[in-house]
Amino acid sequence: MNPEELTAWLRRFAELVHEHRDELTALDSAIGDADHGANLDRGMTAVLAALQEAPPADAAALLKKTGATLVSKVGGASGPLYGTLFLRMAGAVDGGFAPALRAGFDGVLARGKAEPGDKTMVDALGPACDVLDAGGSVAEAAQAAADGRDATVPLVARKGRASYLGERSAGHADPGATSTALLLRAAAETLR
Amino acid sequence: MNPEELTAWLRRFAELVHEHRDELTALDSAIGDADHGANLDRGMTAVLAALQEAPPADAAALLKKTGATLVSKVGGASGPLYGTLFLRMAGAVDGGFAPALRAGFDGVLARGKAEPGDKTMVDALGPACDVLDAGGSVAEAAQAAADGRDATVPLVARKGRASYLGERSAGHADPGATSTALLLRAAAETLR
Amino acid sequence: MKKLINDPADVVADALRGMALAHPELRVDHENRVVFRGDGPRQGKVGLVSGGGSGHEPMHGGFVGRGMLDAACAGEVFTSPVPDQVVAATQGVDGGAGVLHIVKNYTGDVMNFEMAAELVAAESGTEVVTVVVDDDVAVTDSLYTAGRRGVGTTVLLEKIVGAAAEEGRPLAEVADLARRVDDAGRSMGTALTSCTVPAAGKPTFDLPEDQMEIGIGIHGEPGRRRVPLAPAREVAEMLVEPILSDLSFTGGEGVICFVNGLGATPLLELYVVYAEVAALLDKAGVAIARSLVGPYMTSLDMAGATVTLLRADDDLLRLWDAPVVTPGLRWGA
Amino acid sequence: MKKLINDPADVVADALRGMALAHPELRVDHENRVVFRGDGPRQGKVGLVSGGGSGHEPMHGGFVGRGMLDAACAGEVFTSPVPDQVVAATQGVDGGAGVLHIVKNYTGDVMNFEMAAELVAAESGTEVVTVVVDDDVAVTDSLYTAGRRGVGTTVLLEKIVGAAAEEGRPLAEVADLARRVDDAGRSMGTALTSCTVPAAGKPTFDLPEDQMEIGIGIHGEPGRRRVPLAPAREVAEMLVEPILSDLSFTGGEGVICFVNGLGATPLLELYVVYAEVAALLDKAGVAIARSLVGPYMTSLDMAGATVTLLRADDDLLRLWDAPVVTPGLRWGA
Ligand SMILES: Nc1ncnc2c1ncn2[C@@H]1O[C@H](COP(=O)(O)OP(=O)(O)O)[C@@H](O)[C@H]1O
Ligand SMILES: Nc1ncnc2c1ncn2[C@@H]1O[C@H](COP(=O)(O)OP(=O)(O)O)[C@@H](O)[C@H]1O
Ligand SMILES: [Mg+2]
Ligand SMILES: [Mg+2]
Ligand SMILES: [Mg+2]
Ligand SMILES: [Mg+2]
Repeated sequence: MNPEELTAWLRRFAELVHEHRDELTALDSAIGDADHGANLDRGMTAVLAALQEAPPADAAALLKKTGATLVSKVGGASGPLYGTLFLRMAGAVDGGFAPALRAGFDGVLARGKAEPGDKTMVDALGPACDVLDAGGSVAEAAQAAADGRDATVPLVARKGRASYLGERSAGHADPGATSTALLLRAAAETLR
Repeated sequence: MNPEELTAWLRRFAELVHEHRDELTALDSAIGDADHGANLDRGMTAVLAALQEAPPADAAALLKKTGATLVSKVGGASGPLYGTLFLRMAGAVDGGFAPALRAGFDGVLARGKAEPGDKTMVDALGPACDVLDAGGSVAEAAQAAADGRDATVPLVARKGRASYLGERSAGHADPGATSTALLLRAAAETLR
Repeated sequence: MKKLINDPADVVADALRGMALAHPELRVDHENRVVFRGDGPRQGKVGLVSGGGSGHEPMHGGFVGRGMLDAACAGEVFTSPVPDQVVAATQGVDGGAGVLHIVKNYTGDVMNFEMAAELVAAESGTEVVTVVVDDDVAVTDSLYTAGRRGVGTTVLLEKIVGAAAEEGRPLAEVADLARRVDDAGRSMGTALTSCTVPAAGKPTFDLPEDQMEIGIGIHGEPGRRRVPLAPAREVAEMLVEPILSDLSFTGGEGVICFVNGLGATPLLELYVVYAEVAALLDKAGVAIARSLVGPYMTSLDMAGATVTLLRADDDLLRLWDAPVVTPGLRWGA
Repeated sequence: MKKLINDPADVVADALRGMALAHPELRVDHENRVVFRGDGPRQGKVGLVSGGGSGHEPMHGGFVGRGMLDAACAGEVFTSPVPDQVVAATQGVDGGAGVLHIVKNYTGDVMNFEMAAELVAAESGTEVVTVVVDDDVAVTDSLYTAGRRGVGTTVLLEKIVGAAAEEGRPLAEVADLARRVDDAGRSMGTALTSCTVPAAGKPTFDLPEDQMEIGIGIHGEPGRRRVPLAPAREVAEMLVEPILSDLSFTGGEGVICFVNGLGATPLLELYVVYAEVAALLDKAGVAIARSLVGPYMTSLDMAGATVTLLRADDDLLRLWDAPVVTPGLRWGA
């Protein structure tokens, strides 16, 4: 993968996050603490600024910078998780998008210790990785992520702050799964 | 005057205050601190209890007990003012209602140092005293008090906490003038 | 009305019970609703008595203790205490050196304390001097009004004068000092919301989502004017400017700068306001010698803040720094 | 949204400026948003670092000072600080005796502090031990959740462990003590209103005029259940009962009883609640050894309160009574 297409992906993701900022915050208001939209918007704004300021030479450096920026600008649960996702992708990007995303996903699992069905971003990221590993297209992976997000609606959260709500967390999409679906949608729109 | 008719007057006043408690509080909310209804209701409830517990033998003792009870149960501006009104009435009740009320009024003026037109209870009490002194009936005095209350509406307050509002105090009846109009109305309904 | 209370009629009694239980070093006379120092009366020390309507906590009961008040009378919510309470407080703190009444300038407070002083004079030999605090520049001070309200300066005055009384200074000197502090202090406040008097059950006034009141007092009254909601930077200006133009604060030892929360405004916001106030004072050449930021004089659940500036000299600063041990203000011991 | 702030994006930076100006005895690293003791790092003393999202003031920055924290990291509102901040704080308090991280149990806080500890371990020889506070009985503690939230016990723990560190106790002992305090503390909270995150601009949830939430945390989240508004007496029961049935508090030296305001609840109401809590504890045979009543751990402008009980022994009480000199908690000096 070349830095240009990754930059296009990140740009598009930043755009989508900004557009959906209020929606992400509203979802996080329902079952969390109302900051997910602000968190990711702040993080991706910082990422674009960092990439602009000193454009990394290769894909790995670019992903590393993205991950590091998110870790140091976002905070909360999504900072370390999205940060780890990109940092781990950097180490596997030579193999292409699918293995990179899988490596990132493994990082998210290791960092957050969530399991599928816990009503987290894992529920959007996991299905997307599975589609890509099975040879599916990025567009199909994005659809899987969107379906994964939708599937979080009825779930009772078992990780993150939504878990404090117990049964009351059911009936709302998970904010992190929703932003992850945007991440994959941005990929489908920018990567081949 | 005999204690029975004074008791009937105070009972009726207590009733009217209780009925108009929310209205007095609403008036005090507009230009004061929203406690005039509660203050007088608490005070007159205590007065009735005190009179019930140990019915005073004569009119002077009854008025004194009423004033003392108001002083020690109401607080705020209305406690000392209504208290003084009744305490001073006690000293002049031998001459009848008119001179007693005038003496009470003088006490209010001495205690509060308000002048007519300052938008206080003085503006209801003064006209009532004038009517009685001129030989008018208690009913006529009550009407004068009510008119005095109405006349406070356009005034800009110069005494009490309504004065802090400056021009904004205009357009509302004064709570103390309103309760004083009730005091005279109770008199009209119970005294000959 | 959303409040963590029982019957609205019992709120003062209930809160005093809680206060007594939480602060065993105080002695609470529940019948008279007076909070006393547990170790008083102190022989030879001027007794300091204050009080007022409830709903301003920690003022005044929370300022009872070593180096501050000897007793505080708790009236009904927003209703000044009755004379009986003040008499009980005065007698209870009398250590033979006289008693100072610290009264905020509200008609009710002034009259009730006045009647109490008359009763004390008639009944006992206790010498009582009264000092009235009137520092709110929102109120035009003229012959045709009840005069300025007593607000934030009261807190600073009770601390400073409390330290002087603790030193054993005589009544006349303590009273002079109190007047000097009152003369040197000015305040101005703003409200973002009204507050709800428990017995009234609903907010004293309505304030639309995009409006604020400037020049409010501490009893939920509307202020002098209503303005569109503004950033803290501009709000600070609306509060500081009238204070600075009322009294010169430049030169000398600087000021004690007090940014006070009115009950429902969190400390996070008070620090934001403090930063803006400090910037304005810096620009005006006024040095901040000491500061106090927090909800020390509240107005029930009103959202908003008041700013108080007190022109300080070395004597006042030394008294400000002296130890104080009360539930609401504590340092040096 | 009615707040005394400037741009919502600047609220944390603005408040830190105000804090630095109001408390010259602290040193604020504005770039990293870390509040340090002005007299640190202290050689040979274990450094105590805490932090979390902003919006809980005075926690944590207001608890920095002698006898409590050495540094506090201020995250965005309700967003845990980033690892860089924690690294800067850790390095800044390192006096050669190691550093204790006091972390409230939220996924974000735990992960960010964890990453910081990894970075510190990789970069320097500073020994870091982490203690996670999880005391909220509203959250079912099981293998299938993120575990209990860290709430009110955090304040008590920072005070007690701060005193132990001040005494020069070694890191392992200080960390053990912290775990012991966490084990002995339990909390439960209620909200009468939601709160408004500045960047979100509107209340996190709607709560009808006649309803309240039981089992809330300190981030404006709804609680475990919604119930009709109840008198303080019944609310106290809903808070105290789950605490008492989770851990035995009878016998021994009694408890430290902490009634905390969530930001928009005035002290008057907190004392009413305290009176009810004390009555319930008395009935349950639980002695109150010490108490703390006030807004020490807030949730922006949320109206409500939390109750924390900490089972105390002589050692803990001695450490509780030891001097503490911070903007938020101060006594003995
Ligand atoms: N342990 C976890 N593993 C994976 N994802 C998680 C975990 N905990 C939380 N998340 C994700 O983080 C999202 C919340 O992010 P954000 O609101 O930015 O942080 P915070 O919860 O700290 O406020 C959740 O919606 C969820 O998808
Ligand atoms: N100086 C005064 N002289 C006469 N009446 C006064 C004076 N000050 C206030 N009042 C009366 O008292 C009324 C307010 O009483 P109340 O609300 O019970 O006390 P407070 O103003 O202390 O809250 C006013 O409406 C006014 O009529
Ligand atoms: Mg969140
Ligand atoms: Mg009133
Ligand atoms: Mg009043
Ligand atoms: Mg958060």
